[in-house]
Order: sequence, then C-alpha cells, then structure tokens
Amino acid sequence: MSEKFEPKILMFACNWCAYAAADLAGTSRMKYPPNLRIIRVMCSGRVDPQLVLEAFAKGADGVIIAGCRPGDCHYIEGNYKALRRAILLRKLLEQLGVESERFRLEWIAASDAKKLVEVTHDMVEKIRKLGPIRVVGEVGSVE
Amino acid sequence: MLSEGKVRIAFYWMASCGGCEEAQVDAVSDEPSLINILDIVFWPVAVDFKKEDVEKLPDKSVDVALINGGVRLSEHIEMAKLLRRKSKIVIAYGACSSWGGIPGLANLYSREEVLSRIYSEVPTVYEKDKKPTVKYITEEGIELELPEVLPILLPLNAVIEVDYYIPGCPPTPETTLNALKILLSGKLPPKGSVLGASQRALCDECPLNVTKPEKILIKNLSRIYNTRVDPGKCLLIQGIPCLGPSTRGGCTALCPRVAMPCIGCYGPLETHTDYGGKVISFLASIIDSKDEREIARIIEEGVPDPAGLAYKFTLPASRLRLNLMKWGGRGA
Amino acid sequence: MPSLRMRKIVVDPITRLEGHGRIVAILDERGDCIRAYLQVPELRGFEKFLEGRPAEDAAVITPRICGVCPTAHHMASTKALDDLFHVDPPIAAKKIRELAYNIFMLEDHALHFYVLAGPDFIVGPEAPREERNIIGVLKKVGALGYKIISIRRKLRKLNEKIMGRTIHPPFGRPGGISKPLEPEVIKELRDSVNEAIELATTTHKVFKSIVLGDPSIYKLIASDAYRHETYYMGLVDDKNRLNFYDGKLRIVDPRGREYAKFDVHEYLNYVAEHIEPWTYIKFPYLKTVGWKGFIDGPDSGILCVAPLARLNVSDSMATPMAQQAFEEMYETLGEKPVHYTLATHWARVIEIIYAAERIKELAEDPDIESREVLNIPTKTPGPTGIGVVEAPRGVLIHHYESDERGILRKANLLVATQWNAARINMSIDKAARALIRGGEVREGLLNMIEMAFRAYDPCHACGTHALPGELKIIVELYNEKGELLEKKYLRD
Amino acid sequence: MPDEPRIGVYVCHCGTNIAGLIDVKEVVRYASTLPNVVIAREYIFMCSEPGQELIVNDIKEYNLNRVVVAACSPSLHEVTFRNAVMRGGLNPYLFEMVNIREHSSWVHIDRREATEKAKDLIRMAVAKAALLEPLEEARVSVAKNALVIGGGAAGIRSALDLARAGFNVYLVERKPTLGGHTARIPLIRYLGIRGDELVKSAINELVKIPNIKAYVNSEIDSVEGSAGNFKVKIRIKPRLVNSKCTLCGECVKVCPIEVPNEYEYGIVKRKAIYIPFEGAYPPIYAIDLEACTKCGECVKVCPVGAIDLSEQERIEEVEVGAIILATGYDPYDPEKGELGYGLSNKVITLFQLHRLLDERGVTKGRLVVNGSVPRRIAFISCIGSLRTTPRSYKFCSRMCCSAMLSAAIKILEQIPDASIYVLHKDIRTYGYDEDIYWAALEKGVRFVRYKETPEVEVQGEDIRVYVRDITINEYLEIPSDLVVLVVGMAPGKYMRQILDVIKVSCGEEGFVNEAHLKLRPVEAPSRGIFLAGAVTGPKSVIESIIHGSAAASRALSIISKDLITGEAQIATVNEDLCSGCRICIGMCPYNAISLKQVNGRTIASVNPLLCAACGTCAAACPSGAMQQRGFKDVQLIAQVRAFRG
Repeated sequence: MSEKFEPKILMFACNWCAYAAADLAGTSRMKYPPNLRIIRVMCSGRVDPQLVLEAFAKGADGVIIAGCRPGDCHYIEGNYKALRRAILLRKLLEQLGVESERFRLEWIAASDAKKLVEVTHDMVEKIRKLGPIRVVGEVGSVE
Repeated sequence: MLSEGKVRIAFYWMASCGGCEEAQVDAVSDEPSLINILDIVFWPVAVDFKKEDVEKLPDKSVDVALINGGVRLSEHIEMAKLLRRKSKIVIAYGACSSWGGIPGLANLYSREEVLSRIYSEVPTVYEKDKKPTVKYITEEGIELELPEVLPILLPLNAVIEVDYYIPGCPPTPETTLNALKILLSGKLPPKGSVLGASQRALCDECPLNVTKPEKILIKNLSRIYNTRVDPGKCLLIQGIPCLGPSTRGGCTALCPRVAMPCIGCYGPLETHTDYGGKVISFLASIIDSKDEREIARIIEEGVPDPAGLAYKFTLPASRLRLNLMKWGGRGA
Repeated sequence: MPSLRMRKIVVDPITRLEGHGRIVAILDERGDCIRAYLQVPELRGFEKFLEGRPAEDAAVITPRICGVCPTAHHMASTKALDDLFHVDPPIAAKKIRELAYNIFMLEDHALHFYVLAGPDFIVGPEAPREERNIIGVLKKVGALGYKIISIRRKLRKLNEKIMGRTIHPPFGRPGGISKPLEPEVIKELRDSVNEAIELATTTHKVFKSIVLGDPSIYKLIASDAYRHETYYMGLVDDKNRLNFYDGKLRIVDPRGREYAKFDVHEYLNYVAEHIEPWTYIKFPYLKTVGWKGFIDGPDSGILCVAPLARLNVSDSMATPMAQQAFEEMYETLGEKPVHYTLATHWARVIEIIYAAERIKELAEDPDIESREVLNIPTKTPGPTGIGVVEAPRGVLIHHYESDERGILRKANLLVATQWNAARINMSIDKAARALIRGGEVREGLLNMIEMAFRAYDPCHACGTHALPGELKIIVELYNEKGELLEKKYLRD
Repeated sequence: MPDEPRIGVYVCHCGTNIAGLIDVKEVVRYASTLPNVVIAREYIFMCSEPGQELIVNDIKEYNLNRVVVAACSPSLHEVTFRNAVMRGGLNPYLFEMVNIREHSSWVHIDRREATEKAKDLIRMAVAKAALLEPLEEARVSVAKNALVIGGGAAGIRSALDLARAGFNVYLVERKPTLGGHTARIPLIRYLGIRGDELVKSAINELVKIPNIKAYVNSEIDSVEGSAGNFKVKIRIKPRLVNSKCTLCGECVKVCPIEVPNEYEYGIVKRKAIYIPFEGAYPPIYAIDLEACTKCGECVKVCPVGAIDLSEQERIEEVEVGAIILATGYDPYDPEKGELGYGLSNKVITLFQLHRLLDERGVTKGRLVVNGSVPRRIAFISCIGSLRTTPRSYKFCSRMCCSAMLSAAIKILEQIPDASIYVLHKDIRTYGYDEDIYWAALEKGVRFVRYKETPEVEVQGEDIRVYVRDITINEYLEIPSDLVVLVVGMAPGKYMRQILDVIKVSCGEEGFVNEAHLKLRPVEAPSRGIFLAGAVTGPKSVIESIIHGSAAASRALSIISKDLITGEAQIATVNEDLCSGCRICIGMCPYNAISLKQVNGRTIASVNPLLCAACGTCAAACPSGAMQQRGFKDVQLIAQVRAFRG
C-alpha cells in the first residue's frame, strides 16, 4: 500500500446536536478531514448496535455515535440509552477483534462545531495509525 | 411438488454433536406415521450411505435434504455442495447448521490457537511437539490423510444456498414435526424462511412473561451462579440476562420453565441483521442508570462475556467477525 | 487380483460417513495386513473456546459436545462448577441430580442394547442382514419390544420435566439445581419406577434367554478375538461399589488388583494423553505406567473404561438385583477382571438393572421433595474445578481453571470415548491382521470390526453410534504411489 | 412496497457554494448509475421556484416515486422540498435530503475528496430512499377543557388562569377542602397575609367563575387517551353532608369519635364530623369516612337534615385536552424515635410549631407545651433533607430555614428570655429572606453548625440534645424544654398512586421530573400533562403560584387549538411480531407505549400523539417489532450498507 491510508469513518449523528454542529462547522467554514460520512438520526438513542456492527462488517474503519450532552437530550434521555449500549457494545467489539479506538460515543452540542472538528481530526489520526480494518492477510481456504 | 407420493428425504450431519439426530428420532417416535410418508434416502445415524451413493443419484432427485452441524472440515464443503446439487430443497437443521451453533464460538480464536490448546497446552499432554497432520507418512511408508480443519467454522449458508431453516439446539420434536408438516403440505413459504418455529420472540410463549411489570428497568444485571432465582418470575426482571425477548420462540420456553435463562438456541428473528447486536442493545437499554461508571459496573458484573452471551449460537453468522477473520484482522 | 504392489486398504465401516472414522489397513508385499489404523477426524475445540466464558456457562456449553450423552457432560460440568465455586449442593439437589442421571443412563443403555447392539445378539449374528435391525428385534421379542420403547420414551419425557430438556439439559447450577421438583413430577416419578424396574428385569431376561441361551453367542463373547488385557478404570463409592454420579476413581491392573484409587483432583498424577499424528483423537493412558504403543498387558498404560471396566473395578453392586447379576456374570465368565470386550454388553445389562434400582431408591427418597435445592456460592471462585461422572461410555472428566471472577481461563476435557480409543484401535488391528491375508479382504472382517465397535459404543463426535445391519463397506485398493487401483463394495 | 422504486436525484449547485468545490457533473453522472435512479439532474439553486418545479415536473413526467435532493442542510430546506414533492403528487415523506454543502463543500478543500464524499452520501441516501414509505401524522380534535389535580395554591392558580381564558376547568382535590398546606401557614411574609386568607381570596375569585367545577373529597380514578383528548374518571367520595349545612355545629357536639386533627398537624383532636378550618371551602361539614362509625347521632341533631349517611361514592367522567398535576408535597414525617420524635410531646415538628404560634390556632398563638411555657428551645434543621437521617432525602427543602427563623423570632417576641439554639447543617435563607437570618442573630438566636446528626435524648420530662459544633469542634449538651425538628418537604404521600393513574414517572427523590428544564420546564414528559407547584420539588407558596400560572399558560397551548397533530416519523408496532416482552415500554420517556390485548395476546401499542419520534424504543426492541417510521431498521441498514460502495 503505497498510497496513504484514508480511513472511512461513519457517524450516526443526532439531528438536534451533532448534526447541527456539523451544519455549524459548515456555515463557519471550518475545515476537517473528508473521511467522515454522517447518517442522520433523530436521537442517538435510535442507534441500534446492529447498525454499528453492520458498518464495521461493511468495512468502516471507525464508527462514531454522536449525541447530546448528558442532561441535554432533546428527547429527555435518549442519549443515556446510547451510553448504556455503547459501553456494552465496546466490550463486544473488542471481543470480536475491533480495537476500542475504532468506536466512539461523543457528546457534541449543536453549538460545538469545534468539538465535531476535533473529534473528526482525532479519530482520523488514531485510525490512520491503526490501519484499515481490513488488514490484508492470509485468507483462509473457506471460499 | 411434495404432495405426490412419498417424499424423498435425506439427512446429513457435519460438525455436530448428534443431538439433532436424537431430536429427529424423538420426533419420529412421537409421530411414527411419518415413516409411511417419508422415503429416507439417507440418514447416517440410522441408514448407511457413502458419498459415492449420493454422487450416483440424479441431480435434484432428493426432495428435501436436512443438514445439521456446522462446516468445520474441508470435506464438509464438498458434501454440502454435493447435497445441494442433488436436492430440490436444502434445509439447515439446527443451530449449528443455521448459524454455526456453539462450536462456532471457536471463531473467537484462530484455528492455530485451538489446535495448540488441544494438542499441547492442556495439562494431560506432555509430548508438546506432536500434532495431527493432514498428510502423514506411516512407518510403513504409507500416506494417511486427515481432512483439513478449516480456519473458521461456517454456517451452511456460507458454502451453499440454503432454502429453509429449522432452528434450535436441537430443534424440539414439535418444531421438527411442524416443519415437516409445512414441507409435506406443499405450501412453501418464501425462500430463506424459518420453518416450524414461531415468528415471534420467546416471551410470546413464555409462561413467565405475565410476571413482568410494565416497565423493565434493571438496577443490577447478575450472573446465574450467584443469584437465587424465583422460579415463578421472569428471569430478566430478576436481573438475569435471559435472551427470550430477542430469541425466536418455538421451544415453549423450556429453559425459563426450570428457572434458567434462555440462551438463544432458536436464534435470530427475521428482522435481525445481527442477532448479537440486538441482544446487547436490549440488555444495555434496560439498565437503569445514567452514570457511566455505574453502567460499566453493572455490565461487568452481569455480562462479563458479551460475545459468549450474545453469540452463543450465532457467532459464525456475525458478518463482522467472519469478515475480520477472513481479512486476517486482529484475533484471526 | 492380489498384487504385490497393493499396500493400503481404506475401510469406511463407520456409519457416520467419511470424516467421523475410517480404517486404513497397511499390507505387506504378500498382501497381508501388518497394521490397521482407525482415524477419527473430528475436532471442534471446546477446550479452547470455553476460555473467556463465565464458568457457569460451561454447564450449557459442554453438553453440546455430545447430543447423545449431553446429560453426562452437563453433570460432569456442574460438578466441576460446584468445585470451582466452592459450594456443596444440598442433599436434595445431589439426589435429584443422581436420579435424573440414572434415568439418563438407563434410557441410553436401553437404546444401545435394543437398537444398536441388540440386533446382533437378539436377532443373531448369523441372521440375514435386512433383519438385523431394530425392526428385527421387535419381531423377535414381540409386544415386549414396543413396551420397552414406550417406557424409554416416557423416561425421557420425565427427565425433561426434571432437567428442563432431555437433549442439552439446563438445570444444573453450581451449588445445586435450578428448581425443586414439583409434587406432580415426583408423583409421576414414583408411578414410573416400577416400569423402570420392569424394563431392567425384562432386558436381563431377554439377554439371558436369547443371548446366553445361544451357545454360539456365548462362545463369541468368550472368544479371544476381542480379548485385551488392559488396565480398567471406573468410579466407585466408599465401599468400592459402582456409582455413576460420584465417588473415587479406581484403577485395577490386568490381573484385577487395585492399582490406584484416587480423588479426581489427583487425575493429573495418573493420566496423560498420547497424540498420534494420523488422527484427531487423543489417547489417554496411565501416566505412571507410560505409553508403550497399541499393546496390552501390565506394562502398557492403556486403560479401558465403560460398563465392563466399571464392573471390573467394583467389588460389588450397591443394589440387590444388580449384585445378583454381577455375581452371575463373573461366575459364568470365570475371571475378574473380565477381558472379553464383548462382555461389555452383558455388563451394560447389569448396569441397566442397577440404574433402575437406583432410580427406585432415589425416587422414593423423601429428600427429593425438599424445596432446598440450591446453595448459592459465596466464596471467591477458582482457581480450579474438577468434576467426574461415569458417562454411558466411561469416565468423563471436566477440569476448569478460572480467575477470581469465575471467568474460565483453561479447560481440559477427558471424554469417555477417548479412553477406549487405544483399545478400539487394538481390536481393529487384531481383526484386520487376522482377516486380511494375501490381499484378500475376507467377508468376516466386517462383522469383526462392527462387533468390536459396537461393544465399546464409541462416540466420535461423542455421538458416533454405529448401527448394525446396514453397513456397507468399501475397500479401496491403492498402489504404493497412492493411486487407486480398485474399489469394491463388499456389501452393495 | 408494491411499487418498484423510481428515484429522482437532484444535485444543487447552490451557486458556487457547492459547485465551487464539488464536481457536480460528476456527481450527477454517478448518481444516475445508482440502482433505482431514473433521473439525476443538477440545478443552480434547487430551492428556487424553478428548481422546485423541476422536481414537481419530473415526478409526473418520469413517474418518480422517491426524490433525493443533494443540497444544503435539511434544517434549512427539508420542508421546502417536502412541499415540492407533495405538489408533485407524492407523499412528502418519500423524500430524502443529502447535505453536501455544510457537510462537504464548505468544510473541505480538496475538489476530488469533496466530490467523492458527495457521491458517497448520495449513494447512501438513494439506498435509504428506495425503502421509504409514505407517512401521515396522527391528528386528534381537542377537548377544550382542562383537568387540574390538586387544590392547593398552585392548582387553584392554574384553574383560575385557565378558566379566565375561557375554558372549562375541573379542579379535583382529595381532601374535603381546598387550600392545601397554604391554608395552614400563619403568615406569608412576602404578601404580609395569612395563608388561610390567601386561600380565601382565591376561593372568592373561584366561586365567581362559572366554568370551574371543583371536586373535593375526590380522586382521579383513571385516565385514558392522550394529549388533546384525555378521558378522565373522577371518583367522588361521599361527604355525607350536603349543602344544606349551615355550620351550626350541633353535630360536632354529639359526635362520639375523636381523631387527630390533620389540619393542626395532629397536635389536637377533632371529631369525625368536622370542618377543617374556619372559612374552609366548601363551607359545610365533612364526615371522615375512615373514622365515622355511622352511629347516626349527628343525623338526629342536625336541624336542617343536611346529613345523609347513605350517600354513595360516584364516578363522574370528563373529557379534557390537558391535565395539570398540582398535587404538592407532604411534610417529612419523622419516624417514632427519630431524634426523639414521638417519645415526648416536647419534640415537635416545625409544621406543628407553626400551628402553636398561629393566633387563630388552638393556643391562640401562645407557645405553651404541656401546660408550661418553654424557655429552652432547640431547633434541629435539615431533618428529612440533605441525607441527615437514613430516611432523609438528598435535596434541600430551602423553605425551612426561613420558616424556622421566623418562628424563632416570633417566639422571642412573646418569650424574650427564651434561649434558642438553632442546630443546622447550613442556613439557606435565600433571596430577601437573608433579613430574617440577621434579625435572628441580632435577637440572640444561637447557631450551632453540625455535621453528624445530633442526638435527642428523652428521659421523662428531661430532654437533652447532643451535638458536635463543627465550628468550635466541641460536643455540646443542650438541655431543652422544646425540641423542634425542622422537617423538610417530601413527595406527597399519595403521589405514587396518582402518578400510576396518569402514567407519569417520578424522579429518584419521588418528585416528578420536568420533561426538560430548559425547553419544557412545566411539562411532564408525556404530552398534555403539565406540572404546577411543589409536585416537581420544594417550593414556596409564591413560587408555587407562579408555577401554577406557568403551567396554565402551557396547557393553553393545547386546549386553545382545535386539532393537535403528532409526529410523522413515530414508532409503530408490527403486531404480528411483537412478543409483548415490554422492553420498549421502559424506554419511552413520554409514556407513549402501553400494552394492549389483540386476539388474546398482550402486545405493545404506541400512542401516535404521545410519541415524540426519537426512535429509542425501536433501537431497544429485541424482536424488531417496533420500528421508527422513516428510520426503520431496513432503511438505516440500507444506508449503512451503501457506506462503502
């Protein structure tokens, strides 16, 4: 792999906070790496771990669930449900062989475009060090 | 298709324990008249056959093949492909064939780790350098072959197209008979369907479901070993991770009836894209805490092994784990 | 046809297809068999993937080693967990476990006797093959056979009520069982004990009249064809009587003298496993004697387990009818230990009687009515838990190592069929050498191999049951380059 | 979906805002190759009239049944394009928006990378769009009435405000009289009036307004339906005395039953037939059903025949569009033995002390205990609050400090030589009440700060308080003639009961949590239910009144409408798949999910008006029976699967 590895990162963003923060980053013309793809959900509480597992299975190098800060959930406490699931999911991912750095739960307020930018930078950097989720290696004689 | 005359049926086993055969025998002893309708082409537990016998059959001459066990050895792949060619309908029978089953937990480790544990690390083995080999030349100078252990255990549908699934570890006689009746009726559901079991989760048929309060929020998750369970109450509300809510029904809740949690042997429901993911989703969701450290503690105490809990029967069906192993990622 | 270049014969006599057991015979230049190998290509890796699991999960994971004897694994596992979690079950739990276990032993042995081995003896080894199956058995014994089948099914259903399921039971927990017995189950149990006794005594009668009544069969059992003078191991109670559920392991030497008697925690002092590169199965042997190859005698560490071994290590039986039958067998065969492999069938019938009598004792014991069936572990788990039971096919040891949270770090499993693997190989080797001469495979070979197999009732997925009467045999003749010269079906 | 998806993709230039960086032509070319895409176009400003017309016309011309627009943020133009899609004849929810401006062209610098990102996002949106379904919002016509539960200061205020705005109000009070705790406060300092006077003036106002119907002695039996249309059953318990009563008092004289008078916090007794306090509303006697033996003595003596002991309980059913919950609090009730309480009548609560100091009370305001005037008085504050005792709550009741010091000052006014100790964890005379603190200091009240809970030793007439003063770090022994336990506010005793009926959950401390302190500060999580007064936590009378007004104005936002609509992208249950496992119910902060019976099975059911469309229940649903419309599993999974080409 001579070309520089560009991780592909998927973010599930709450409509009311992280998605809006990404909008704000845009209107403020902040710059961040182009590795992020956002899927909008109404609440981080909507993010079923099945979606995260599917994203990794599809080859996402990193996945972020972004929700409102504790106490700030638009839907009262959907973000806490995201928190509970994320803690268990992270444990599961590690057992399945996905490094914990590849999965994050972040609280990003609508006004906090800066945090969205920082999180993206940081994630891209860390995953670039980690390498792609598909390590090119021996493929078993299963096919 | 199946309504005329006898149904030519084949049974086959791969990496299995024989429990599926026991279940089939129980099913037939519960309804012996089936013998009159079924023309058993082969059934290794009861009727001998060889691969050559199958090869000689015309293509699609078997009406239904019920295959149990996961794909663990190289020769399982050949046999599966052969049966696919010879059969009109191929059914994955039981958890192992459907999603890998308990032996599929081996996919948490590499083949080399598995072999090393068995042939050198266990305390009863002292000859640390000996190991079975695929090709071995005996002292007489003759080559003996062993089939290759595949790097990953695969469910049947990873190597051939599977038409239907009969879930369970093993499927109960009732499930088996229900499925056979559907097959014999000729009214076949869409391909890929599960036969003989419920379309709903186990809670639907669990006698303990009515003991749940309206809201299920749990302050503590517990392991069964140090929990005194009230047999008259839903296990989940007692903090025991019971997989009934996410597991297909059809067994009549055998385990919860003896105050033990459902461990998920009837596998996923049609809506699931990743059974294990769904299990951890609902379990984490009911934890009644907003404090990160407390949540982590509750999970650590009650679910120390999420993969073993959520994928006890379905790890080889996790596309993520399968892909990681195939890609040679960490842990592969 | 015999060719000097013919060197290898592959026999697939084991019903469970390629992959679960095949025999390869190596011939010399004259075409005489000089060595036969039984290969078991079977590997699933339970010892590895138990690692990382909460220990209590072992009780539901390990039954999946074998769907034919899941109860044996469940019990061995549950006992290992009692040990690992340092908890002693209440007396009621122990008795209910042993009760369920004896029901399981009874129905499993009955299955073997009537469906698997029975045809050879009941229908007769010389009977036409198409009659040598369970249908033939039913014809010969008449309505009695159907009754026995229905009793067996009834016992299985009863066990489902006690254990939750018959195949892969869930009810065993460290410290006891998950749920007390409901009064209606106890009533049903007590109503059924006489049927269990009836099943046992009838079976014994059938065995004595049909099998022993036929001098040719008696001769076969007492022939030297399957005689191997090995060590024997089995579980005995404090009076050196057979017990399936608990006790100490006792080993007798080929002359019947006690060689060792130990708690299963000391098994590592006595047992090691030998590996052969040509098979996935490992061969346990008596470590203190050592692995000397596939030979018998007091200098070879090969150990035999299963019904015959269990009786060979027992001084007596704990129940009266079984004791009578026990004495009768040793008297008739005139030696102790009995080294005739085929006498295993006889031993199995005696065990059926014992199991039935033990079921009666336990079912009628008021202790099983107790609601106190579980002690919750309170001590820090680990580091070691070892459990042993007598599976239908012999000693079964589960050995777990865990951390202080009770998460398994290591597991070692010594499965019943493994113990006999070396002896089975010897039987097959003996048969092949005797019967493959001048490159010709004699018709009798098949019978010999089948009968050897069935006596041990080996279980290669821990589930391999060879069924009689239907076996075909393919003989593949290879040249020295390994090219297939000829393939013929002996029974097409 | 019966129809084969036919998707139109529209890529906006946004002038140069998008096209300046993103290769729109390439994006359009790429989009046209995606599965189910029938037409892909670009336009300089998609949100302009001509841009929208493009969509409207294409829907007709190409028979499109899904539309994807790649432009700016949906927060700006999602509604615009939904309307355009609707004008084209499609359901507005068959539309998916891709944000390639804020999320791509404005935040990146590399043309190729930004273009690739736009392509990825469109591919993902197209995959989702193919699975979109038409959606409708649920609507309900509004019952233009309101229910107020609780007839204290806050509830009365809410009822008055709603009624004044022209709506019918049902005011339901569990006790036989309106006024709550307020009626027993001797003086409300801010207003300079007595509590019972405040209540009386409010009631004078209330009786003049015909559209308030007050139910005393009544409880809420059941509540069904949801915002806009609640069906409420009110259980009216028999008072056994009707409005013919003239308050002559003959009945009281003959009544043989005596029970503690709860209006006086139990310091005196009353008869089973009684009027809670002078001037109580309604102005007729009431009979305590629990105490009354129905001996009939009162019936015999009643000169007007106002007593009917055979009166039965009634249920009245009303329909309301909104509910205000104003059930208030109860004083913390110390256990017998807790700091000497109940062991001597020299250990009393602050609430009881207030009654003793009330000039219209039983002692006419003279502080007399056991027939003598106490000289040595110890107040122990923070009882029931700040985790002081094992049963205490963790919050600060904040009213008590001021009330305690007011009482101390009042005592010093009538017993100038009294020695008063105030044992406290902290003194929180917040706001203008700081004056009281200084006044108390000046009058010689001695303050002792404690950390460990003081101990009260009762030995006959001798009472001693032991405390470690943390300021001087000395143990003090305070012999006392009177110990006043300054108890805080606790959640109402009947709170749980009423919450179960209206299906609102309470917070950790037993009070009701607001849906959102910032966005919905006087609302319960469930739509249509509003909160007034101390039901959400300790409040002063004035604060409660303000709260009552606020809740009323929020309730008006519902009942002033003819129709209210729910969200479109709500959760729905696949009834065939639902196993009735109940996991979803605990997920919903809005109580939108309940159980229902269908063909003998118990399954979950979503109230479309209560559902706020967060989707949390769908993520938790173990069987996948619960799905959020517009964000269904299959839709999101399709979007995820399209993530890497």
